[in-house]
Amino acid sequence: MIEMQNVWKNYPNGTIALQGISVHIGKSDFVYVVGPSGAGKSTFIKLMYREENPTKGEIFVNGFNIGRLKPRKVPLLRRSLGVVFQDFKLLPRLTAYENVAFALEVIGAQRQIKRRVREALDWVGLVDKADVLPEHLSGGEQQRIAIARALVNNPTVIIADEPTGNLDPETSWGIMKVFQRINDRGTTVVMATHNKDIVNTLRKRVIAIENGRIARDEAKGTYEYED
Amino acid sequence: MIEMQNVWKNYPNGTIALQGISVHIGKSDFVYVVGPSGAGKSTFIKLMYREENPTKGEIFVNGFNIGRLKPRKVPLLRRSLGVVFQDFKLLPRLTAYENVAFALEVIGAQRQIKRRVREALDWVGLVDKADVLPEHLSGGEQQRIAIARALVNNPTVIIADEPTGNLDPETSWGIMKVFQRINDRGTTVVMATHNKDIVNTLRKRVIAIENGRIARDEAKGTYEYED
Amino acid sequence: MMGRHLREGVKNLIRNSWMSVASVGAVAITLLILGAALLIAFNAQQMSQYVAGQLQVNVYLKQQVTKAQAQQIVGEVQNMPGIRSVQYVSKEEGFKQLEQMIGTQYHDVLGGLSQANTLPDKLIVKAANPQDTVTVAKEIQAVPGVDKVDSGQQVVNRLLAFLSVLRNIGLAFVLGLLVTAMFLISNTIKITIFSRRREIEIMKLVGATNWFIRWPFLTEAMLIGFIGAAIPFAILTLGYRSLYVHVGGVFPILTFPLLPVSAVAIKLFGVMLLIGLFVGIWGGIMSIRKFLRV
Amino acid sequence: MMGRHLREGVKNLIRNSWMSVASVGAVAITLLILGAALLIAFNAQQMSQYVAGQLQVNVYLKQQVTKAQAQQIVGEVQNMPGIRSVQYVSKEEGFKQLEQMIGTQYHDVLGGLSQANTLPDKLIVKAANPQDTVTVAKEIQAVPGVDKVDSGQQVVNRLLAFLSVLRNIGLAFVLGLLVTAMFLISNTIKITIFSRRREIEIMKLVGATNWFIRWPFLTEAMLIGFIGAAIPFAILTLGYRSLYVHVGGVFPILTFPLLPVSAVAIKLFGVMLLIGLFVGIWGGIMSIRKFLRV
Ligand SMILES: Nc1ncnc2c1ncn2[C@@H]1O[C@H](COP(=O)(O)OP(=O)(O)OP(=O)(O)O)[C@@H](O)[C@H]1O
Ligand SMILES: Nc1ncnc2c1ncn2[C@@H]1O[C@H](COP(=O)(O)OP(=O)(O)OP(=O)(O)O)[C@@H](O)[C@H]1O
Ligand SMILES: [Mg+2]
Ligand SMILES: [Mg+2]
Repeated sequence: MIEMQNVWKNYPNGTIALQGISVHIGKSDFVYVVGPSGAGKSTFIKLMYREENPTKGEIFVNGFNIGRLKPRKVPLLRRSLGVVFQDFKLLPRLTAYENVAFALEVIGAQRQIKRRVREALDWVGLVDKADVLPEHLSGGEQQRIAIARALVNNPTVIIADEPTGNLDPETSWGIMKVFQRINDRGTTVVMATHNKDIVNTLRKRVIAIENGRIARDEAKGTYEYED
Repeated sequence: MIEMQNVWKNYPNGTIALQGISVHIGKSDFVYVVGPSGAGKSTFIKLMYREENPTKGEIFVNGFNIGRLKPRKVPLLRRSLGVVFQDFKLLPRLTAYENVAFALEVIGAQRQIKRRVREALDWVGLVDKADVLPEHLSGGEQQRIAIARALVNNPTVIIADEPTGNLDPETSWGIMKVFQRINDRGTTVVMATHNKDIVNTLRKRVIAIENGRIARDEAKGTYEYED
Repeated sequence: MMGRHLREGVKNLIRNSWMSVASVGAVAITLLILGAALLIAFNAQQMSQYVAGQLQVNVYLKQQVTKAQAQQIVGEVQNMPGIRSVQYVSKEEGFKQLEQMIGTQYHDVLGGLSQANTLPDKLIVKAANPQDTVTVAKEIQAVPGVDKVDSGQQVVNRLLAFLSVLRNIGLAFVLGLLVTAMFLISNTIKITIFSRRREIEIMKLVGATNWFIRWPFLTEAMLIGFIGAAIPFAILTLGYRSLYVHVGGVFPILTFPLLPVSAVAIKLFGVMLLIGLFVGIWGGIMSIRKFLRV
Repeated sequence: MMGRHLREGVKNLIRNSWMSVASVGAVAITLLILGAALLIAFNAQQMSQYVAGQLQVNVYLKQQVTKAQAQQIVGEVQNMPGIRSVQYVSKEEGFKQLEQMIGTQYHDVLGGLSQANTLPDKLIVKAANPQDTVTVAKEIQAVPGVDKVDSGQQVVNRLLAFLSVLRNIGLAFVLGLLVTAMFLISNTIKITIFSRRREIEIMKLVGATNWFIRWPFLTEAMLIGFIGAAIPFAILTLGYRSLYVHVGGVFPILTFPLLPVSAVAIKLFGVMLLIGLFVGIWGGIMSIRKFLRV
């Protein structure tokens, strides 16, 4: 599914965000990416859907060679993924419903859009906020719409960047149950998180990134960052 | 310091976010505001710095009568507060340093701007990111710049909306230490949060909001939302 | 799929109402000025044709030619190719016309001249095509009984030169306005799209293809262009119609005929719609391009 | 404090380079067209003054007046108030001028007229103020030895009417352009500010006063207006100067003098700067207002 070989990322302003990352994430794996603020988790994730291009190294995602991907093919890569962005990235002029439906319209889906969007909104508990614009939603509600959008078109890989950062523990566990269910159906889940409770309770593989390097990669790992 | 009497907030789209909130927060109190996603925490906080106007009820903050405040006086209210917004609200065209300095320039401070901004950046551990634009910072780094901006002009009240949502536990505790220190100097701290660890460890007054009502108000309270 | 894009375009236009009004306003007022200039230019061109149509050849007959012979010559000239009209002016009529032409300033001077002064008989000949005036004059010279032929070559040339200078200034101005209009419209579209670059980036990140993103923007740009062209077109056509009716189809002072409304309206509509629509779309495509590289 | 606002304005202009170029471009090209129209209008006004300055009164002296008496009358008229110049034209000169004036078309007709035909002596008088031409003519009528006075009242009136129609069309067009320029510039500033409404809201939420927010925007708008006025001013002045030098200061065909560069440049600069700067600022103030209500 996802394969990285000695990947480096230098940003134009000189920051070296990743320094030689090699990792293999198989089909229907469930992976937590943890690490301190500014360690490189988001960069690691952005490379997977080609928001950023690697400076060095090879990346394969769902059979696409990220470094050599033609611009025309990028939408195909992204449609095979479901991405929850750290800053949500909702379209401000579209309602909650329309934002979720957008991910289906993009792939040319015509039938059952209504049913599938309702279903996704139901997973995140926001059916009654369907017709509200993002700026009129609370922070956690916006985050849940972003999650619904990532799930709606049954992608083979879910990539989520701190999907519970703005959610209370109860709601967070609701979301984790959805992720678990989808993972059980064979979907790969990659999730950057700071939530020690979740990582230590719902035990999965943990990749710890520190200073742009993989510091730890454990199956059924723990958060391991104590105060 | 902060006084609310039977405050209601109906948003124009019909959502009733607050239904009769009465609360008193005294000088140098430290208050956690907790509650599920969409409960009304941010609305409660937005009323304090008059981003939103109450539909009904009286609010007094630092001696300002929020409901009757003349538009000309609003900047004076806001300058007496330090606010950390849930969505950061950094100025995109200004560097980290300039964003923090802006809060000082606004109050007409001329002297020692450099020293004070450096100091605030030091509290949040981002001195070396001073000259970076917000879009080139990680999520957690942006959040810490927002915190530094709220602290820099020594306000009498700090209002923070989920200030640790994008931070790892270690960094979060660093921020909490800064809040504690400032609170010890007599600054009032009001902080909406989902972080059960912090609330249950650093015991303070807890106001729980559910469905727009105060469900619980305890000195040295706990988070009390178990999964 | 086209249905979705059209729907989205209209929706954006409405939800984004403040910006839409500003854009439509900019396009409309630009095209209003351009349209007004075009109206004047069309009429000026028509005027120059009208004036050129007034060009004539004066044919002076020999003194010994009788009235009967003169009539014969008229017939002969009339049958030559490329002639539109021949008008016979006798000695006596000629004197009256001279008096009039000399006008007020020197009028009394002619008072001393007797009508007995022998003016020759004259034919006023117009060529079917004003440009052929000089050629026609040469051919008539060969007709027997003709003394002198005056095609007013100097006057013709001076007049045509003057008209061409006028036309060039007008053309330069209209072209300048045209370029301005195109620049301003594509600029407005550019700024509109610039203010929505984040949305474009988000769509790209969610897996939209470039054309999926472009179409709603282009329908929107097209609508802006269309409305922005329709408004000034309506204003100008109605304004011109009421002017036309008011002055009775003839421009006062200069007393030359105005172009009828229908003739002007079609050209105007074509030019304005073309600019409004296609510059809008072109500007849209060019400026979206920058933000699609995500 | 002003220092900070100026610094911030310049900084914004530079960091926001894409939008700045678009705004300056829109202002510049709008003012370029307006400026070109103004240049033509200034010269047209100058032309109409020049033509009006050609107005003259023809004074015909009685037949019996001798050359010596004529000189006396010239002196007398010259001493009257409101007279700019008096020119004496003898019978002989008068005949030559008549020949010339009648021109090519009727030239040969005059061939039969002998110079012996008694034309009167003539004075050509110009009023200091062209509008006074008719009044002056009446006063001269009273001078002994004067036979007839022809102020060409009809010609004067027709000419003045024609010029006023031309002036009105030109004025309407320039005014239209002016309004357009003002609308487009304030619209551009509006859109620029609209695309930064979130920033304004954030500043407001952090405790900035309205003026603290406005000033950097206004300096920026002022700079956009200034640069957007300076560019077309430079282009027009240089272009006009080279035209002026090229044609030797006289408009060809019409042979009337062009306004010197220096006289035009100041007016042009004034109008363009005024519009660029103040419309920019005004548009800025009006459109910021919407977003300050936070
Ligand atoms: N501007 C707005 N217009 C209309 N409704 C709003 C607006 N802002 C918030 N709401 C609604 O008001 C309710 C309370 O929102 P609020 O932002 O106060 O929640 P919150 O407690 O901060 O939630 P979270 O933990 O998710 O940030 C929610 O149902 C939300 O959808
Ligand atoms: N676009 C960018 N340009 C330059 N530097 C960047 C950019 N994005 C991130 N960085 C820098 O790269 C480093 C890693 O950033 P990244 O966003 O990957 O961190 P993160 O692990 O996601 O942190 P957080 O938990 O705070 O979100 C940080 O030092 C950050 O400042
Ligand atoms: Mg991150
Ligand atoms: Mg909130």
